[in-house]
Amino acid sequence: MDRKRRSRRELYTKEICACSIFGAMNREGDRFTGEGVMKAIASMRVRGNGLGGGFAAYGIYPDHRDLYAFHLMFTGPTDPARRAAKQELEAFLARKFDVYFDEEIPTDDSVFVRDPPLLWRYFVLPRKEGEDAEMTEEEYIVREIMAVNSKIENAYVFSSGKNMGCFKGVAYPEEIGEYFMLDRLYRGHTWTVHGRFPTNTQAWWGGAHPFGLLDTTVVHNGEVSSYGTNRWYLEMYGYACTLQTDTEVIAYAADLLMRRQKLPIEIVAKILAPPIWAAIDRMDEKEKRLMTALRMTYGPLLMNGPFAVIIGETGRMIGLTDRIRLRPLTAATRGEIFYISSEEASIRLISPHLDRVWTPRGGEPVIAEMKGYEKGSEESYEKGSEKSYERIC
Amino acid sequence: MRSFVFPEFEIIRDEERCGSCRGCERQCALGTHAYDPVADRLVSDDRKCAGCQRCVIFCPQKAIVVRPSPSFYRPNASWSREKIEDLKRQAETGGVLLTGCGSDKPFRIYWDHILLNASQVTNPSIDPLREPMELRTFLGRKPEMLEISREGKEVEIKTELYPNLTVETPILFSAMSFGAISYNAFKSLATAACRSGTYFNTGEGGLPREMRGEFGRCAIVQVASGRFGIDAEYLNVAQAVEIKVGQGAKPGIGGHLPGEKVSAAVAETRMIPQGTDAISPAPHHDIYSIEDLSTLITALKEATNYEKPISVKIAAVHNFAAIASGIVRAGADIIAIDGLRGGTGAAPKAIRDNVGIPTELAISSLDRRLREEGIRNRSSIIAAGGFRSSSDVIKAIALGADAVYIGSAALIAMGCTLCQKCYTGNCNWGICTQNPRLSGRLNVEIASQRLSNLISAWSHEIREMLGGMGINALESLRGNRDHLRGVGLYEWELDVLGIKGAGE
Amino acid sequence: MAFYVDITRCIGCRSCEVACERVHGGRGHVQVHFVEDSASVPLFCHHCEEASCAAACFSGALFKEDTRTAFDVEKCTGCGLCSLACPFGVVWTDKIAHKCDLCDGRPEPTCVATCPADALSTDLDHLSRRARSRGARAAAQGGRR
Amino acid sequence: MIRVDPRLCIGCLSCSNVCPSQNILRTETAEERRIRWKRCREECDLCVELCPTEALTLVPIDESAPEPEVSFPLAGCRICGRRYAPEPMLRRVEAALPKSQTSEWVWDCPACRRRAEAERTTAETVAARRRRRV
Repeated sequence: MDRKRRSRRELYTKEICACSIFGAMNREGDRFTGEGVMKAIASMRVRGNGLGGGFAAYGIYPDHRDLYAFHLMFTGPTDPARRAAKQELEAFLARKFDVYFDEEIPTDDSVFVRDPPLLWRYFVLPRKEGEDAEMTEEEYIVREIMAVNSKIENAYVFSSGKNMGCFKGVAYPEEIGEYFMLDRLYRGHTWTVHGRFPTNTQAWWGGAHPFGLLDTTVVHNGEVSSYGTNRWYLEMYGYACTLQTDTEVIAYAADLLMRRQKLPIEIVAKILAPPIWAAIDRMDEKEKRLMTALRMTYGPLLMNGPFAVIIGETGRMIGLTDRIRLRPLTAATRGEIFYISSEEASIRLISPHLDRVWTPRGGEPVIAEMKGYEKGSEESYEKGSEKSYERIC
Repeated sequence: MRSFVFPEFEIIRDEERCGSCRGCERQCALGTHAYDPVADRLVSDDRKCAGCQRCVIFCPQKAIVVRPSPSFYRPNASWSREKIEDLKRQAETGGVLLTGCGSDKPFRIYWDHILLNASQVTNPSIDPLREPMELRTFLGRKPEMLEISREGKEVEIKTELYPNLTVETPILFSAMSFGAISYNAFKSLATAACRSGTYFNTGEGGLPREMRGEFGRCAIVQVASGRFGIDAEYLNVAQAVEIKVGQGAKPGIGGHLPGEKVSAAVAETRMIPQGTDAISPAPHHDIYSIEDLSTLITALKEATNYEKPISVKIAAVHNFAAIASGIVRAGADIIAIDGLRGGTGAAPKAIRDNVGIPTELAISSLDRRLREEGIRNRSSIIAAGGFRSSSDVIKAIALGADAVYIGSAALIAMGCTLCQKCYTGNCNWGICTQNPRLSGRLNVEIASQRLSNLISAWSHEIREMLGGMGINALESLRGNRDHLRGVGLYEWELDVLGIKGAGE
Repeated sequence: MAFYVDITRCIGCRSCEVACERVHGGRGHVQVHFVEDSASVPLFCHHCEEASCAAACFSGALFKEDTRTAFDVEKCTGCGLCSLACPFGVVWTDKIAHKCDLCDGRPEPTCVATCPADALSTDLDHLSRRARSRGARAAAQGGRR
Repeated sequence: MIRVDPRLCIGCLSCSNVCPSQNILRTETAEERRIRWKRCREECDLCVELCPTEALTLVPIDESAPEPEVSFPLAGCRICGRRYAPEPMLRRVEAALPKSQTSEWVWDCPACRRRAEAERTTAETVAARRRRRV
């Protein structure tokens, strides 16, 4: 069936999966290798089945901190098909971006992974011309990434932030870590990891998590039953959902709400996982009005069904579960290190003595921020501290 | 002139059981049954029977059976009995054939070809008896985004919100005017709507003055081409105003309430002389284009101080999605679409059975159109026409409707048996009549109880189905075609509905 | 239309009662009343001009139609108000009111057609003519009128 | 079921007559007339529609409500003393009579009215026959 017809019937296939997630951040901004997180995620091997794993690492490209790092994946049945996709992509990039530097992403070929695609990274700056000059850089990049992912066959941008990168593929996450040599080549201040258990066997590299747009990445354990609704709402705002995963819509929703609409994270959490009406009806007038307005306006972005996510940003890491808390999430601190994980045991494995361990309540975000983190209007945050927000008004 | 038409029904009375109580005689306003005092038995005239089954239900001895008459013309695939009899009736009367209720023609009912999803393993289903399950819905324009300012922990919404209707369950009562239906039926709808946290629509007959105080808070008032019963108070006492452009049962034509049904109370409410025909013209004579509609929408918003959402009701016809998109751009906060099987109190049979498109396809294409244009959140969609059960409702919502209007279903809850004789004004069930003797049969307290029971039953079923899908808020199902699959549908139908085939 | 009775001719045979009952399914509207043993009189509905039965009827089953007091059996509920309102006690109720309908649909009330003594008539002139001729005959025989 | 306003009911038995389900029971003794509405589940409304005084209302079934019952002592005939009708019915008839008529005869039973009428109309004949006999 041709593509046009598919889109008309919206014959999207959504992949269903369960997963392990893990995140670690050094709130002082000190960088560390991926070795620890690889060990932690490996301990949750039973939560995955080897059909997907991935990492998002922040602070790994200090030499190119001002350039957008695009990680590209060229899939396709044969090598020539991948090369052709690469050529098409590079022609596209040449039209829209200034490419400062590009290279193949180094991999350790002694690690066995199934059917690896051609992986390449480009360090670019947007070249906005004509009417596009009015757009912000971020808008421009999002639009062009959407164009690549939906129009250029076999080419997928799977990482596009500054001074950060996603690494993912079809294998157990610790194998992916070894394949990309994360324990040797990269040092980051924030790491999020994902081990995947899809129920279908046709796993593909693009479908692995984390999913990222600009510097926002999402690792996600769950199944969003509201996928269709979320998707149509996001499509109205120009997001092309091409990767067929729940995680993608969460990432786009986070992008829409946090980056484009500049809503603070507690508000975004209340949009993705709002309190129930019975609770809202008991709130005081002002809070009730706010919650009602949020649910009224952003009803289609309510993420329904079980999920636990870790949203990563430069300098910030957010953990969130669905509103009736159907998937596990544990947070912990040890000194300046902040952990979020599916299981407490995995944190204890790499850091046996913790200062504090707790289980956040359903729908209430846990937020870790780096010292000196400033973004948008959120200066009022208490710097470098973790909070579990009971109420936000 | 002698009628050459067979009686439609055959009345069979079990003489052994019949106790000559004459209940049937008193129940039938059409004079079908008569008591013969000499023989001390009841006799029936099949010709007068409309098949409303009132006598059958109320016969204490269960002695009566009314069934379709077995008489037949020579079987003919082209000339069905209905076609032959319609033709004969026209030969006898020389007039337009009128009928009531929604179309009964065997057009494909897509609801019956759509299946719902349920959770297994990867996604836990939710038990609605133990977990909250939310059906609350807002109808009206939503902002593109909320702008929020923060001062420490103080959060303020800077975006101005548009007025919205809040319904506790996505089921509203469709427009049925006082005049078309009896006062008691009208009041039953109003009472049930208020009790169930939903809304009733006044239709084009105005809102009787004494009902305004109590029932204004759950009323949607209609402004239609006849402009009956409209004053400033009427507009302001309600929670929303609906401009009726078209009706699913009779797209493109107006309405006609015969003078016999214009009783003193109807006359006062509609602001017309008693006993005169109330004729709603086919078009609004001040709307000849989309910009005229825009003017009327603005005028109504002015009249209601921008505090009420304005709805526009159109019939689903061939190119309606484009028109609806224009209507949204003209400022409508709610689009009500009435599909092919929408009901009516009186409509020419030829129009009812031949004009329009099915609601299911209409919802899907309207939702898609508004999404493609990026204006879906500027307007809510209320779908109407042929909703028979909670599963129809939930499928409509998954296809993209925000809520549904039920008309026939509500009438059936009150006792209607869809005998299609609404236009005669002799409704034995006291619903579609202004005869005080007949309308008195409909007890407001009992009928409203039946209606709120219906709403509560459907809401419970919707909660069950939602829970099965692992969804605990209705807004997460809206437009979520992922949860629908078609069976027995052609490729083009799946395309229009935007759903996959079962197993795909 | 009303009944006129020539009491002097009534022979108390009760044929009118029987005829009426036959026509009205066993529930007659005429009662022949005997005063001592010297006179008999059939009691009929008078179709009063100001019918108190119609005034008392709430359901509209009894109503004045031209000169007669008509009865619509469809509307009757058998409440019995009419029988209490009849000054002559000729309307009675037994689940339904029973009242003279002048044998609606027949050319002549059955009781009139039946009376063997020709005591009944619906035509006042008939009676008065007869009374006049009786007077004339008596006068011719030299007797008192 | 049916709710009865005992202040309005006149005991005419219309409801009982029209009830197809025989749910309105009547008991009549020489002294009084008693009517009982069974807790009926029908919503046929006929008794409500056909009550001359609008004393009845159809209300949703309530198992705990008592079955309504009213009783009327029968008024006695002025002449023969036989008790023949509930007093409220007679009052209603009296009120309904055309103003031009006298109304005290209402308090006579129909049998006495017939006798009176018969005696009145035959008075002359009877007198004449008596004379002849004498």
